[in-house]
This record gives sequence, structure tokens and C-alpha cells, in this order.
Amino acid sequence: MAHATESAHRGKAHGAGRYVAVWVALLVLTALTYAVRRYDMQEPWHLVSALLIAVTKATLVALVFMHLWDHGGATRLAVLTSVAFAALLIGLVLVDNATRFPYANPPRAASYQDPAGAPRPPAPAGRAPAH
Amino acid sequence: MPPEGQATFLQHHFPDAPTQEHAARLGMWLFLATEVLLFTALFTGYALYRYLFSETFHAASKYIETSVGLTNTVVLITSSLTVALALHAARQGQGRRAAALLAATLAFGGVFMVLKGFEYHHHFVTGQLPGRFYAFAELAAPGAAMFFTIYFLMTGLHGLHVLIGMGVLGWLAGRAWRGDFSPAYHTPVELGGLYWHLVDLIWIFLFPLLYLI
Amino acid sequence: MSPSPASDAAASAPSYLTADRGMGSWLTTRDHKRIGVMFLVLTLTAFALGGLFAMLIRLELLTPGPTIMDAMTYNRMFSLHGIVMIFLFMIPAIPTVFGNFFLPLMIGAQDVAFPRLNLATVYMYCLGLGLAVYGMIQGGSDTGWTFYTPYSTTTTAVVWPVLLAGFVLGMSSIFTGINFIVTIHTLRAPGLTWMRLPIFVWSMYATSVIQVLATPVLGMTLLLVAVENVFGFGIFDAARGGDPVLFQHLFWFYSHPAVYIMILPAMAVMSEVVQAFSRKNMFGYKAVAMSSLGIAFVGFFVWGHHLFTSGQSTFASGIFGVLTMFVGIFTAIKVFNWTATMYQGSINFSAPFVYFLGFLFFLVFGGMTGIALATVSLDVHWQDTYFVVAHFHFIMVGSTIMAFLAALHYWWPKMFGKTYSERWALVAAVMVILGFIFTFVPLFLLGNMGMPRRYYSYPERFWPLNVAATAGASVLAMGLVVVLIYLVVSLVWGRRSAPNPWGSRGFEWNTPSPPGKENFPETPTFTHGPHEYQTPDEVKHAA
Amino acid sequence: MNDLLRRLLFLPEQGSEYARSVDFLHYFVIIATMLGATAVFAAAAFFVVRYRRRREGEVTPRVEPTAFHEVVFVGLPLVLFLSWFAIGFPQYVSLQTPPRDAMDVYVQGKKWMWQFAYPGGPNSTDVLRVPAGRPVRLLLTSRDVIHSFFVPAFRLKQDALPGRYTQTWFKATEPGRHQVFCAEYCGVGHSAMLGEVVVMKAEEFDAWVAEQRRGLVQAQDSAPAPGETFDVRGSLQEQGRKLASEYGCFGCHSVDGAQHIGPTWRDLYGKTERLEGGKTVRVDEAYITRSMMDPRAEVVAGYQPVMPTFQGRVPAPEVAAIVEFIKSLRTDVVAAEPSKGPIYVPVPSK
Ligand code: HEA
Ligand code: HEA
Ligand code: HEC
Ligand code: CUA
Ligand SMILES: [Cu+2]
Repeated sequence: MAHATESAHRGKAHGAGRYVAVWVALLVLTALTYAVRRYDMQEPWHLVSALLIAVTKATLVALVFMHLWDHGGATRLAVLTSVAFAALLIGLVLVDNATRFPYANPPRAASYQDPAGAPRPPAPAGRAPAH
Repeated sequence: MPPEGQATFLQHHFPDAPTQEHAARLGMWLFLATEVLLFTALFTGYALYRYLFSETFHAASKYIETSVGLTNTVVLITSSLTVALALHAARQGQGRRAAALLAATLAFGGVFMVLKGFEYHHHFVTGQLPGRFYAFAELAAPGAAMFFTIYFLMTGLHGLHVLIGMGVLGWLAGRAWRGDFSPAYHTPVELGGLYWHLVDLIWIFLFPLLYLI
Repeated sequence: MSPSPASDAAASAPSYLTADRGMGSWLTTRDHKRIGVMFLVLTLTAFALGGLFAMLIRLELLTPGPTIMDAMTYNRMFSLHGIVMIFLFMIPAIPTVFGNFFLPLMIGAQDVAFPRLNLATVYMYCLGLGLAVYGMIQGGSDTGWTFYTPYSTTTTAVVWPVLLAGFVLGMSSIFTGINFIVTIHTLRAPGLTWMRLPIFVWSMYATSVIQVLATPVLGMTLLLVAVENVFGFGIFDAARGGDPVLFQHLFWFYSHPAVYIMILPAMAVMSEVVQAFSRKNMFGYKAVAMSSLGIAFVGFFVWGHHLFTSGQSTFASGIFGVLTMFVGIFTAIKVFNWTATMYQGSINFSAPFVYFLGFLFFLVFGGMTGIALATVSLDVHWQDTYFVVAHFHFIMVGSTIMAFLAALHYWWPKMFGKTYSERWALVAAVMVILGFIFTFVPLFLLGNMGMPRRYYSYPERFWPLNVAATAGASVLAMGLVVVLIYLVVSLVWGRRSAPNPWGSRGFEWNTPSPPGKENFPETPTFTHGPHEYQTPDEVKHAA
Repeated sequence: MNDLLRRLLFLPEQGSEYARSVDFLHYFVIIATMLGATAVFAAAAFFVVRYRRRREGEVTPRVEPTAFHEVVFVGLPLVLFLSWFAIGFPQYVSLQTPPRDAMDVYVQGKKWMWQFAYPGGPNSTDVLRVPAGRPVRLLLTSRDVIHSFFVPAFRLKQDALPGRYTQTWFKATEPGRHQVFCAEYCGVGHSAMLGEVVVMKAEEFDAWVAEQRRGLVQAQDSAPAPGETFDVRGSLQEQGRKLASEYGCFGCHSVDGAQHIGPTWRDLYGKTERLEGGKTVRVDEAYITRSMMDPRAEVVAGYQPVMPTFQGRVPAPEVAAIVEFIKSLRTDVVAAEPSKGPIYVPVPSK
């Protein structure tokens, strides 16, 4: 029956060998991320390297173990959009907090000078303690 | 390809088996997308509080045992491999082999949960607990309780997923053993496997973000 | 016309309503049409409940001081009104009722891709409804439908049942979304290419995308509030280093896209109505189809326009503000194209079309007041005043309820094979529209005067306009009751309707009215898009 | 023109510079909205009449848009909306950046009142006095949940977050009085959390502040304990809490709703109590006092008569403080009138 749907199945099963290869690669990357950790890097790089390795590992799992490599189209789109929107939420929340009126965030180690020159107001009382 | 098998698993509203398989897979991927966004809410909290309390988070992560996390990472990665191999076996029609591999996965999941349990136990004894239960005197900086709030929420939700995944895989192993799957029909193994891989994927991010700050 | 028109044989076969009998056959059905009908009953119940709360709100606001209830009860009233209307009525209503019923019919499919999952969504909805009702019996949450922390995490009211209800209803919504997306991808009949899909299907597709991508964040957020409320983990608690505004980010990341979950299905319905009742194909089919996707996409980038006065940074407000300006464009495209569709048409001025006209006007006005709210400096005055209340009722009542009513009238003969009283339908439509105007226009003015929302009592200078709003709401409610009466009457005593009383060329009309249990005895094939009215011989054929 | 439009749109008076400038955008936006809606509706109405169905089964032509249509459909609203943003956003930025010479006032929202504190004193509740013609920066915070400080006449609104500070500012143009609302839902008293901004002539304001500060110094001289900086109502309640714990009331009574040996004090005041023996009594000041002096006389249903008498052990002013404290434990207090006038309290001088 000719159906107006996307071709259902592309590519055929591969040998089990590539799964093992990916497994080895994942182990190596895990070791790598652990090793990198010991190099006390400066802040952004620390996070960046950890995330880069994690993304690489995730991509490997998604492409090979989860067969995204073989199945294209809508499934890939679903993955990409979900990841993109996750990044969107995280990103914009961070942008907000990073550019806020500083006292609207909890006090940070780095002392900040109010542009209007006022001293930091007394530490806010927080929620009234429960009676 | 046994024709009678074909007839039983093809539902009436699908024109043919490949379309049905495609639909099932697409549905599963969409479900995984929702899982990603479910975790995103927590990752957002993580990102925000790590940004606000970067030093404290750095200090607090020293108190969770990296070696356990590392072991668990290896365990989960390996369990992902066994699931992938199980699907491979199911595709070749080797039901028993698939069942054995699934059982192995299950075992790895169990190891993961046991290790996690030890960790949790340690946190409970030392008072490294979320929010108002926090009672760990050694680290009293603002944000320390928040680290453990985030830690427990994220690993807790993840652990819940591991448990659900184990349930699904156990059921699949049973069916595989009975010989329900064939080269023509193995979609359930594929979907269950996808779910398990997602659980692994999330851990791949949780490990460096919580243990290796 | 290639999809075979209802043949006599098919018409005499038992319809989906009569094919199986007994409660059991309904409760275990996997037929998308029956599931649609069940959801019709369920969501209308929710609507009546939410409407009851609305009328109590309006009664209380009849006088500046206490009128019929105390402050705590009032707070619970508007919270439950919002929660019931949004989560139990507006978000599920059109997709689960008309989407379930017509989407497979429109694409020539026998059912949705996962019929069992579809049935499960009914029960999840019932569970959510039950939890919500349980919450009401426990006193009801008093947090507003927005559950802002730290109020929601410190209130003494029992909020967890309602939060859990929100989570369960979210799951139901997600699974409906997944089902529709997969159905549209895999079950289109031969010849039905993407560019031949009815606009209704396109809009449902866009709606489903939002449901799938946004709802999980809400689910998690509601769970976090419940956890915080019960255990005090401190994730939103400033005293423990948490950020109270984080909740608002997470909540609106869902809830702004969610307003498009509420309006896109309305647009879906109205796109069909304007074509059918103007006997014209859609002017700018591609633009209208794509603008749905545009709304779904850009809708995710603008949530911060609810946070302009919350302490959000100026910079972030700027980003969200300017992005919001773009979201209006897609709605504008639709509005202009619908209007242009009427050009050179053959307009049948009956009840669904009257609702369409109301919808059009209220959507433009309500939508443009939305853009006005997004104009950052103006929102500072309007935030949390009745202007906002008026804005969203203009869209949700003025547009979506109109669309829901239009769909009910347009598809009533199709779903139940009965005709209702055309005269009463027109009377009710006029009552609903006039009542609506008198209810919600005063609220805009109250907002301008600065009356904050969620106010149990108010200074006397706001009195006259509040009286006007309450009076309008009574007319609106009466109009709705009239609708309910003549529709129920038509079910029992109504004449049997013609298979296609409107002469519509929407694909769903290719089946008998009401359709048989099996949608299509054999798979249809398509050679052109929906609503093609121009070839003379085909027009003769349909009449 | 300004005034006409303002009245037509039911906008309140313009009490600040910002209000004036923002109102012009307001007119522009609302008029454009009305015109846009009317235009679309007029076109629709015209089509309805012109192309109404004359007979069944009419044939209609297929009409397709041209590129020109698409550009107009997208371009027209986009230009309009972006121009709104282009005007509105700079106004918002100006509202978010207080001038350097602004006078600071700390604003604290609390269920359900506004407290204002001027650096160096005085403090006040529900009434904010400001000078006309001078910029005032508000630093807002909250004691409990989120509140929102809203002055319609200034077109100004800013949320007060617990544990955080937010800021906003205004420059009032003329002396006068303007209402303050709480615009973020905060519970039972939300609609009664009203206040007032009193704009004074600049000189009058200076004189007032000077006088208040003189008074403060005196008040401090006679203050019972230095560092006690509660407002009058607050201090009585606070004293009551201390006394109650000194007299050991908390051994049997909770204030958080939990039942203990004795009934909880939370929400006690004003409720109708069922007594042993079936009678009921409304809890008021007299009853609370009686319960302390002669607890066996009226025993609450379901409790043992174990409470000791405090007759002769607690002096009258202390009883009053305890009663006041118990009264403050109602969770649903709704202030009856909008503002009770300022209550000025000492602030430690530097
Ligand atoms: C179905 C529901 C729905 C829809 C579709 C919308 C649509 C929009 N909404 Fe609305 N909104 C709500 C429901 C909805 N909203 C609710 C429930 C709230 C309050 C929540 C709460 O706090 O409780 C809210 C609150 C709300 C706010 C926050 C107000 C505040 O609290 O301060 C803002 C601010 O930007 C906003 C903006 C918009 C915008 C820009 C759109 C746009 O999508 C509108 C786009 C449409 C158009 C622009 C009309 C078409 C245009 C034309 C035809 C152009 C004509 C042009 C010319 C003549 C040139 N909305
Ligand atoms: C879908 C959403 C929806 C709908 C339809 C409505 C409908 C109405 N709403 Fe509501 N409203 C909200 C969503 C909605 N509202 C939300 C989200 C809030 C904010 C809550 C918050 O602050 O947290 C709100 C708040 C809100 C307020 C502000 C309360 C406050 O801030 O203090 C008011 C006040 O007037 C109001 C009034 C009304 C009225 C008069 C109607 C009328 O249109 C209702 C008319 C309906 C009926 C009277 C029912 C009659 C129907 C039947 C009997 C069955 C009919 C059967 C058939 C048609 C077949 N609503
Ligand atoms: C030994 C325990 C005990 C102590 C100490 C105690 N109470 Fe009580 N109180 C009770 C009990 C038991 C009741 C309920 C029976 C009754 O009404 O006598 C009660 C009742 C009351 C009531 C009436 C409550 C109602 O629900 O009607 C008030 C008011 C009260 N106490 C005030 C006080 C104050 C003020 C103090 C301290 C100065 C105090 N109590 C100390 C045990 C105690
Ligand atoms: Cu304080 Cu509302
Ligand atoms: Cu929005």
C-alpha cells in the first residue's frame, strides 16, 4: 500500500562490533573527564571541558546505541528541539540572574558597588521565622 | 517471518508493519523529549544555583564520593552496552541471548541502585540533607544546603527512572525468554532500550555536574 | 472528488454511536470518536464548574465590601476558577474533543496512532479531575492558578491535591500531543501530502508540539512546589538561598506557550469555519499553515513578559520584550488571511459564522492588548491589574470559547447527526457576544484606573464598572445556558440532519454523519487539498 | 488633549514625570489597537454584506495571495509593534535606573502592611511621605511572601521579594496624596494591604524629617532598651511573646496550630470556643484574661483542666501584652480601614 508517510526504516542492523567500540570510547571519555578534573582548571574552562566531554558521550550514545544515526527525520528533530529548548530555558534564566540588580541576588563573594553609590542595605530578614 | 505473528502484532489502523514500527519509535522519541524537558527544570535550578553559589558548590561537591560516582558511571555505560547488544540479539531472533543480556542490564541497574543507596545512607548519617534538614556543620556556607537539595532532587528523580527502567527491562527479559520477539517484531525491546539509554544519558551529565565540580 | 463521498451503503450502516451498546462499550472504547464524545461531556462539566465559580466571583465583586463570602473563600474561588478553566477545560477542550474526533477523519486514518494511550488520557483526565475535586473538598488551594512561591509553599491551605492534579492533567495533555504528532506523521492516507493537510491539522500539530515540549517543565515545577510545601527543601525559598523568581521562570516557560495551546486549536477550528461558511479555500494556505508553527516556535522565547515587574533584570526584560513583538506577527498573518478568505466568497451567515466574527474582533483586540502589555513600560502600570484580566478573557473567552461554540455548532450534525434550532442558535450567539462585551470591556477600564486583580474588596471609585461587568456576565451566562438547552433538546428531539448540511468541502464531511464505527471501509486517496469550492461540476455534486 | 484622553481611558491623575511620558505611549498604543481592531472588523463586516450567500451552491473563485500581500501582512504589524517597543523600552530602562542623587527609602512589605524606613529615621507604616520634585529611590523587600508596591498615579509597580532587594524610583511632580496598592497576591489581606503616598512640598518635607528626627532623639533617650526598634504595635506583641515564654505558656500552648496540652493560640482570637458542658464562648480580650486568671471556670471541650492560674502573678500591663500577642496570631487579619496613619518609631542613629 503506497502510504504518504516517511520511509519507515532506513539502514539495516549492523554488527555488534560497533556497540563495543562505542562502549570503549565511552569508558575512555569517562576516564578523561575524571583526569581533566584533577588539573584544577580555572572556572569557565573547568565547566566547559566537563560539558564538552559529556556532550560527546551523549552524542555517541544517541547516535549509535539509540540508532539516531540510522533513523533520521522526525526523531532527530524531536531530539534537537528538546535539547534546544532546554538550552533556551537554562540560558535565559542565567541571563536574567547575571544582569539583575545585584541586591536581587544573594550576596556574592565578590563585593559589588551600587552604581548609585548607596551602601548595601542591611541583610534582609528573609522569611519571617515560623513561630 | 511467521505470517501469523505478523497478523497478531499489526493493529488494524496501521497499513503495514514498518509504518507501525515507525510510529512506535517516533512516539517513544517524543516521550524521551518530554523526559529531557522534565529534567531540564532541575538542570535550570542547578545552573542558577551553581552560578549564584559557585564557590560553595565547589566545596560541597568534595563531600560526595567521586569514586562511587565514577563506578556508577562505568556501571551504567556498560549496562547501556548490554541493552544495545540485547536488541541486536533480539533482531537476530536469539531470544534467550537477548533475555540474558537484559538480565545483565538489570543486574547493572541493581548495582547502581545499591551503590546509590550507600551514598544516600552516608549523607543521611552525616546530615548532608536538603533544605531545612541540612545538619552538616563542617560546611556551613550559604548555598551548601541548596547543593544537597539539588543533588537529592536530581539523583532522586534519576534513581526513580532507573527503577522504572529496571521494571520495564525485567518484563522485556521475560518476554524475550518466552520467545515473543523475532526479526520481524522486536519493537518493545527497542523502545525499552531507548528508555534505558536515556537514563544513561542523563547520568552522563549528572556525573560531572555533581561529582566533578 | 477522490475521497469517496458518503455512499448509501455506508450511511445505512450503524453509526459509531449505535454500533456497540452499553456503558461498558463506552468505558473501554478505543474509538477516537467515542473518546472525543466522552471528553466533550467531561470538559463541559469542567466548564460549567469553572463558570459557576466565575459567577460567584462576579457576585462577590458586585459591591466594594464583602457581598456573599469572606476573603478566604473569595481567594479560593478565583484560584479554582482559574485552575478549572485552564487545566480542566481550556487546555484539553478543543484538542481532546474535536481534535480526537476529526483529526483522523480529516487525514483519512482509521484511528489515532495509539488508541489505547488515547483511552488512557481519558482516565488520566478523570484522575486529575478527581484530585482537583478532592482538593476542593479539602478546602481548595488559595494560591491563584499561578501558584507563585513563596506564597504557595507557605500557605496553610491544602495545595498538594491540586498540584498533583496539574501534574496528572499535564501527563494526559502530553500523551494527547504525542498521539497527534505521531498520527499526523504516519497515518496520512495516500495522496495527502503535507501541503494538502487541512489547516485544522496543521494547527493541531503545532499545538501538540507545544504540549509535548512545554508541559514536562510545568509538571516538574508543580512537583517542586509540592515538595517544597510539604518538606521545605528550600529550592524557591530565599531564606535558604533559593530564588523565588526561579519559580516564575519555570512556570511561565510552560504557561506562556500554554496560552498558545489554548488559542491554536481555536484558530484551527475557525480556519475550517471561515472556509466552509464562505465557500472559499483559504487565502494564503501556506502562510496560515506555517504561522501555526511560527507561533509554536516563537512562543517559547517570550515567557519573560510576565516578569517585567518581578525583579527580572532590565536586560532580560528587553530581550523578552522585543521577542514578544514578533509573536504577534504570526497571529496577524492569520487574521488578515481569514479576512481575505471572505473576499468574493458566498457567506452563510449562520451561528458558527456569527461566532467567527466575534472571534475575529476579540482576537485582534485581545491580541493587540497583549502586545500593549508586552510594551515594557506600559506593563509596569498594567501588571496584575484588571487590564491583564480583561486581556486574557478577551482571548480565552472572546476567542477560544467562541471557537469552541462555533465548533460545537458546525460539527454538531456531523457528530450526532441531529439539527438544532437555528433561530435559538442565533439568539444565543448574540447574547453571548453582547454579554461578553459588557463583561470584559469594563475590566479594561478598571485596569487602567489601577484596580489590582485578585482583590476581594476594592475602593468605591471602582464600583460602577464592576456592576456593569457583573451585569454583562449574567447575560453571558444566560446565553450559554440557552446553548446548553437547545443542544440537549436537539439530541433528544432534533430532526435528523442531512449528511452535509453546510455543503462543506472539509475532508471530515466525506464520511457519513454520524460516521460509522469504522471510519473508512477502504482507505481513501486524496488528489487535492480541502475546501476546494471552485469547479462547478463538483459544487453540483456536493449539493 | 492629554487630559481628555486620560479621562476617556479612565487613567488616574499623573503624579510623576514618568506617568506623563508613559501616558503618551499609552494613548498611541490604545488608539492603534482600537483602529486596528475596527479596521479588521469593518473589512469583515463589509465582506459579510457584500458577499453574503444569495443562493445555495454558489461557485467561488480561487484567490491566492501575492508576494505583496504577504509583505504587507507581516510588515505592517511588525513595524507598528516594534515602534511600540522602541518607545517603551527606553522608558522602562529609565524607570530601572534611579538617578544618583535620589533619596533612598527602604520599603518592606509584610502581611499585610507596608513599612517605610528613611535612612537615619524616621520609620512609618502604610504612609510614605516624599518631597515633590526630588527623585526618590525605593529599595523594596518583603518579610514573608512576594508583595508588589503599586502606585497607579505614578504608573509605578515593583515586586518586593522576600530575602532580596529590588529597586525602582519616581519623581513626584506636585504635592498631593496617592493610593498605594499591593498588586501581588499575598493572601487573605491582599486587597486590604493599602497605603498612601503623601507628596509634600520639598521644604515642608525637610522640616518634617528634621522634626521627626528630633523626636527620635528624645524617644531614644526615654527608650526602655537601646536597639529595640519595633513599631508600637510590633513592640507590644513582641513583648507579649517574650512574656509568654517567660511565664512558660509555650509548655502547653503552641502558636503554629499544633494541639498540645492546651489549645493552640493560632487563630484563637475571635473564634467561637466550645466549652466543657456544651456552652460556647466567643474568644475576646476578656475571655483570654479570664482564662489566665481563673482557668478552671471555663474549660475548653476536650481538654483537661490542668492550666495553673496566673492570678496575682502577672501584672496588668503584661497581661495586656500577652493578649495583644495572642491577637496577633490570627492568620486572617484583614485591616479594616486603608491606613491607620503613620506610626513613627525610633531608628538607632549612627
Ligand atoms: C489563550 C490565551 C492567550 C493568548 C493567545 C495570549 C496572547 C498574547 N499575550 Fe497574553 N495572557 C494570557 C493569555 C493569553 N495571551 C493570560 C492567561 C495571561 C495572564 C496570566 C496570569 O498572570 O494569570 C496573559 C498575560 C499576558 C501578559 C502579562 C501581563 C502581566 O501580567 O503583566 C503579557 C505581556 O506581555 C501578554 C502578552 C501577550 C501577547 C503579546 C500575545 C500575543 O500572542 C497576541 C498576538 C495577537 C495579535 C497581535 C493580534 C493580531 C494582530 C493583528 C490583527 C494586527 C493588526 C495590526 C495592525 C492594524 C497594524 N499576555
Ligand atoms: C478558560 C479560561 C477562562 C474562562 C472561560 C473564564 C470565564 C470567565 N471568567 Fe475568568 N479567569 C481565568 C480564566 C477563565 N475565565 C483565569 C485563568 C483567571 C485568573 C485566576 C487567578 O487570578 O489565578 C480568571 C479570573 C477571573 C476574574 C478575576 C478574579 C480576580 O482577579 O479577583 C474574573 C472577574 O470578573 C473572572 C470572570 C470570568 C467570567 C465572568 C467568565 C465567564 O465567561 C464565564 C461564563 C461561563 C459560565 C457562566 C458557565 C455556564 C456554562 C454552562 C452552564 C454550560 C454551558 C454548556 C454549553 C455551552 C453546552 N475571571
Ligand atoms: C500546665 C499547662 C498550661 C500552662 C503552663 C498554661 N496553660 Fe493555658 N491552657 C491549658 C489547658 C489544658 C487549657 C484548656 C483547658 C482550659 O480552658 O482550661 C488552657 C486554656 C487556655 C486559654 C483558653 C484557650 C481556648 O482555646 O479557649 C488561654 C487564653 C490560655 N490557656 C492562656 C494561657 C497563658 C497566657 C498562659 C501563660 C501565662 C498559659 N495559658 C499557661 C494549659 C496550660
Ligand atoms: Cu501584599 Cu498582596
Ligand atoms: Cu504570555
